[in-house]
Amino acid sequence: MHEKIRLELIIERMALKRACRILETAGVSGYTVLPALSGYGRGSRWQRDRDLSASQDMVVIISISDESPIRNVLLKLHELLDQHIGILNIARVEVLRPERF
Amino acid sequence: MHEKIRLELIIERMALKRACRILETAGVSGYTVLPALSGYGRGSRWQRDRDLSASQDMVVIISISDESPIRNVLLKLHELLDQHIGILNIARVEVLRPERF
Amino acid sequence: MHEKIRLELIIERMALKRACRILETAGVSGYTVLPALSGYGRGSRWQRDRDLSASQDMVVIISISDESPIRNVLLKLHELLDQHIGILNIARVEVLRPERF
Amino acid sequence: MDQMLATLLSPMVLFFVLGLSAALLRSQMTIPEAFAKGLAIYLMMAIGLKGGVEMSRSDFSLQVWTVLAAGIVLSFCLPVIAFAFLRWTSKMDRIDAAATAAHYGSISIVTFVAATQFIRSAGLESSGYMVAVAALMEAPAIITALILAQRGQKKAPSVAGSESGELYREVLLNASIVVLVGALAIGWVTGESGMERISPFFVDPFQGVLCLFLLDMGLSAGRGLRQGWRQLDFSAVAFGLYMPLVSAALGGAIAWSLGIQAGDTALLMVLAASASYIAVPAAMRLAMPKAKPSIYLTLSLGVTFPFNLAVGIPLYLYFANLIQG
Amino acid sequence: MDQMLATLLSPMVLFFVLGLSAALLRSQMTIPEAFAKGLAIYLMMAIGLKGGVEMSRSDFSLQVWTVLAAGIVLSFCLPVIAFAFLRWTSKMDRIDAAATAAHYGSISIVTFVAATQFIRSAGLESSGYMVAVAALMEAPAIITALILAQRGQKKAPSVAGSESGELYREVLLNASIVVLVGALAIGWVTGESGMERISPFFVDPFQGVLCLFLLDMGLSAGRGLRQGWRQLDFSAVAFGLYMPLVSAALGGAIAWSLGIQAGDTALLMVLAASASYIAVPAAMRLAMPKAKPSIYLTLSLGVTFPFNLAVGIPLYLYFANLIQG
Amino acid sequence: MDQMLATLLSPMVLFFVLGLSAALLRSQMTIPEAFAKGLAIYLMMAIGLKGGVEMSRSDFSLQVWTVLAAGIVLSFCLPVIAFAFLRWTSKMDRIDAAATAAHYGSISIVTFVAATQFIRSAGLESSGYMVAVAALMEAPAIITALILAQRGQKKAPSVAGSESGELYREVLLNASIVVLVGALAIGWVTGESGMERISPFFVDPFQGVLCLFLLDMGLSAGRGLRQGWRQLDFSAVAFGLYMPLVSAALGGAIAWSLGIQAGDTALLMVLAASASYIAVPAAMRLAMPKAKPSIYLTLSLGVTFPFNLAVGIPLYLYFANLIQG
Ligand SMILES: Nc1ncnc2c1ncn2[C@@H]1O[C@H](COP(=O)(O)O)[C@@H](O)[C@H]1O
Ligand SMILES: Nc1ncnc2c1ncn2[C@@H]1O[C@H](COP(=O)(O)O)[C@@H](O)[C@H]1O
Ligand SMILES: Nc1ncnc2c1ncn2[C@@H]1O[C@H](COP(=O)(O)O)[C@@H](O)[C@H]1O
Ligand code: NA
Ligand code: NA
Ligand code: NA
Repeated sequence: MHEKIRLELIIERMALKRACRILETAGVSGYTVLPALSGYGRGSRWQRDRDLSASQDMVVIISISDESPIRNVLLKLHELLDQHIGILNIARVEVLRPERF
Repeated sequence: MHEKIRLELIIERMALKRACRILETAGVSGYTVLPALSGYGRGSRWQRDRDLSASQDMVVIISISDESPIRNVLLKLHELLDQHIGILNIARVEVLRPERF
Repeated sequence: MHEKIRLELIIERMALKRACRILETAGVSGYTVLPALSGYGRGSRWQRDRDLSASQDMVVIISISDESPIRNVLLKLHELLDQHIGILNIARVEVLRPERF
Repeated sequence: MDQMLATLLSPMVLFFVLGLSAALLRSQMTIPEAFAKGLAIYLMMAIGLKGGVEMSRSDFSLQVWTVLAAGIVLSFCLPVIAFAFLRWTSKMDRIDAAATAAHYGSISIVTFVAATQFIRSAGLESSGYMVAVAALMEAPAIITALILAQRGQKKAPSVAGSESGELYREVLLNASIVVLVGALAIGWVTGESGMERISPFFVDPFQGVLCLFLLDMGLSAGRGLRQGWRQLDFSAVAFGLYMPLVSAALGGAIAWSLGIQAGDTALLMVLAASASYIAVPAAMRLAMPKAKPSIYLTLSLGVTFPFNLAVGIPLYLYFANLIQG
Repeated sequence: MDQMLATLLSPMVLFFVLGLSAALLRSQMTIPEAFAKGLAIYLMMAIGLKGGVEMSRSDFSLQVWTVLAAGIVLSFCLPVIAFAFLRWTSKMDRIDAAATAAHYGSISIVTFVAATQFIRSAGLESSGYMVAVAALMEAPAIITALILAQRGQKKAPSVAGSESGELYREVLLNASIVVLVGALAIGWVTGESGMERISPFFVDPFQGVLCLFLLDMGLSAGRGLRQGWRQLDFSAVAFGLYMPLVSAALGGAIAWSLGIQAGDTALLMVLAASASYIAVPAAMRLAMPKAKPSIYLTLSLGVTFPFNLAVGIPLYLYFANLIQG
Repeated sequence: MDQMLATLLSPMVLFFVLGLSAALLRSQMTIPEAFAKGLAIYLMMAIGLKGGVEMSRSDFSLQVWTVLAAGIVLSFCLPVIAFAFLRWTSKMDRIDAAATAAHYGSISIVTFVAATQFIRSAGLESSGYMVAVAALMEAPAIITALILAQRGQKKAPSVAGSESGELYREVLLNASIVVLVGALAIGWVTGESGMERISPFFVDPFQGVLCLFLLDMGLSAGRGLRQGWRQLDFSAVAFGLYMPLVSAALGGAIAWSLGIQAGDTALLMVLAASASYIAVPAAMRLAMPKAKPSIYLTLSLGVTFPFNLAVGIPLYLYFANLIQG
């Protein structure tokens, strides 16, 4: 097993493309986006089936990557999160096939 | 980067509101709920598109939080999981903006 | 709290059943499958609402388990991932009720 | 006999059989949940509107009130009978038996809708207010089941995170009651003139949509059977077959004593005989999370629903004709 | 008065009220997003086709061009007025006021559709090209709002990861503009003969589908109100009620000066008075992420939409008749 | 020529073009997958029912059996030709060529449906059993492709976690075969009397639903093209344009030798010429996971589908008329 970083970014759907551009530019090898159903934050509360405009939907981006592109990306994502709703966390994980990333 | 706790609670959808109330009361700063498609457990097996009542659906609650509200919440969630189907795990993660939580 | 392994397998939907069979045979106590919305990889790019055949959809399998069935399963999953699109990571997490797994 | 064959060979039943067969043959086909749920809401709006318009045409006689009351009483009482049968004949524990009993006291709106179609094609009439009876029979059984589950036990402590009122909201304000009662009221207020402009959507395509929905129900029932049958012993399966007959008999007796017309008698029998598989399972996860869905869902959707659709409805119709014809 | 009662008691409005009540009573019922979004696309296709076919029947007179231009000008100007009101009367900051103003300059296609139904049942006529006016009025308000938000501020640096052209694509190529304009063009090209074969889907069931969609909008509006009202002070709620009147007056004045027929006058008033709750909120998250959705969504969907549906439309219709009748 | 223009200017084709253009202009609009999948099931039910009812009206002559057999043979053989062309002219490897060939041997049900509409508006007739031919032609090509992919290779070991029978279930019991064959049988059994009550749902709105579905297909095709075209060299794109002509010629020759009527000849040509983009891509992920979807999906949905819709169908119709008219 080989150590990699798992980045998890919970971000509003309208900003998804922007986040993806940042990730791609930084050279992560891939990411997968999961839909969210509902959420709660400092005062806010949203639910997918209850908002026709879907403008408050959040999504979760998961990217497994080497440490270096992740370190690259953090500053840019920080900037994005100054403007858009979202939170980011990273953790160390182990993967099977390091050449895959 | 700053250390936080990532709580992940896989729980039946019908008990979602109860779990959320517990989290909010304990003072976590937020959570996001993801839908699940299907699952397998000790003998059980469910699939979203195959159950009209949706009474067996599961969801996943993710909450990134300080250690203290999480410790608060664990006992109550334990009680909830005595009644409702669900499993809980926590892990240490790093976040960018600690003031956010 | 007790230490367990959290396995996360991002895999194409068409191979989901195969992955599940492997997990079940190895004796994990359960898993939950989450849908994904879209993704990006080495050159590829997919989006759920944009492909009528859904043949490029990915899903995420999460399984919390003891270390031993996971170690059992890794070789078989490695074989599966030789054929099918997917990536796997594992991490150490803590759970409340060890007897549950 | 002819009636029964006509029923069995209607497109509705055949699409149900198609779904059931596909699931039993392990086809992977599914109808997306979001789409099926949308169809379900359509069906309830349509049936509510139709009932409301019919109600707007006639007076609210005393008889209507007594039938409404009878429906509520039936829904309250049937779980007691079902619970007794289950505890005597099967090895289900108290909680599972009570939860299952709740399903059989409540109703299945699709069974009701299918019955109204067969009643019409048999040349009989039914009243619009029977939709109101159906809506009123959804919830009371749940209360009885809660009492049955707790009788003799020490009072269960409330579940962590639960809130007073949440069960009541789930039970009385679930989608099917809101839409049925709401559409009934709207149909009643707007009457035929309001209905005219929306009938190309709510009346004409109704039976076709029902076919599509029954295809999905067949898929669900087949999957339930394939996965759940191991959890069901002989006595439970038998219960899923004789309980509708018992309930229908009771419903028929009440209808007879109230002297209502044949079509409505058949519908009351169908309501009594049918078992819930949408509203009550959800309520049970809230109210009795310890009860096992694989038991009550498989019985109600996999055993009783197909039985009623293929055998029950023509039978109840036959007897209703005999009693009140 | 009669007209207003007829409006209030139409199935469409009643289903909206049903959804609103259910949400306010905290019912958990929902209509799946995927299903509602499908219905929304259907509604826009239907209304575009209808408008296009009507346009194919008549010439493109100079008047048509002036009304189209008037719509664009209205959409550009209304946000300035709305912004001024908000900054004078409420404590909203510049960004929130600009974002809210964008909603009121743009339009609500469901309000427009409901109005066309009421206009028809009032025996008036409206023109097909009003659909084009509606489509053209969606976007300009967003540009004005962007200017208002930035006036006097130092130029905002572009958001990380943003791409030139993404806002323009979101604003000009969002689903509602693509489908409305596209269907309008298709209806115009294929004319009545093309429409004939598809009218059993796009024309006959239209009003029924609208009922189902309005049920969902009621649910959304009710939830918005329950969650958002704490964020709204008195002056904001008042704005949600008087701003449509101001806009309608302006729209009416323009229509009067152009001398267009009563039905079209009413529609231009409705377009001016209605506020967006689908296209503009999404655009605002891209263009002004700092503005708070709980303010603009609650106002536009929870306050102004119900107001227009129940009170506004009959009122505008009344005045349109007065001016141009 | 006129026929072709009429085809190109039908609402169906225009909605496809609308979706295609929106996607090429990078509009972000989407139709939710759950909704589109629901529509697809509706379309297959409708076409199956219609074919079944037509079959119930006529006898099962020997000719019917020979056409059914011819369809199966065609689906088995076409991949061999396609494979040969691809290996000669393009640089695709064995696996990609075999997977692509499977798509061209199988069929596109939407192309088939569009063709039946154009055939009818051209005043020709087609037979109900052609739906059965379509259903039978879905799967055989997959088997041929598997053989082609493995020829000369050492036997591939089975994929970890695979189960015997899973591919067969995916291929023979996928949604489109289950629904087409099931609805065909139901239409056949219930005949015109059963159809009567459900035709307001399955017959009247059919063409309109098709428009909505084609809008979604246009969006998918456009996105496929935008993302996939870099993976296609000139020879592959050319294959997507000449292969349908080759297949149609073969289909036409067989139809001619069997002496079937012009409408059915056109349909057999269309079935031969059309390429799968729903059922086969899914089967290929199971059976040949190494083949690249970006190649076969882009070719079949992005190149061949629009070609058939706009150019192919009128052309095949013209020749069918020439041969059998
Ligand atoms: N601590 C958290 N953990 C997980 N998700 C969060 C957290 N905080 C916020 N969110 C998500 O972000 C959305 C907006 O949060 P906020 O900006 O705090 O209102 C919420 O509705 C949640 O979906
Ligand atoms: N070890 C596990 N890891 C992930 N999900 C699980 C696990 N065990 C159970 N689940 C989920 O919980 C549901 C119910 O599990 P059970 O109570 O074991 O039947 C399953 O269908 C899964 O969705
Ligand atoms: N590093 C990664 N992290 C998360 N998801 C990934 C990663 N790489 C690939 N994926 C997912 O796997 C799919 C196929 O990847 P690929 O085989 O690299 O084209 C992508 O579309 C993503 O959904
Ligand atoms: Na009952
Ligand atoms: Na406006
Ligand atoms: Na073909």
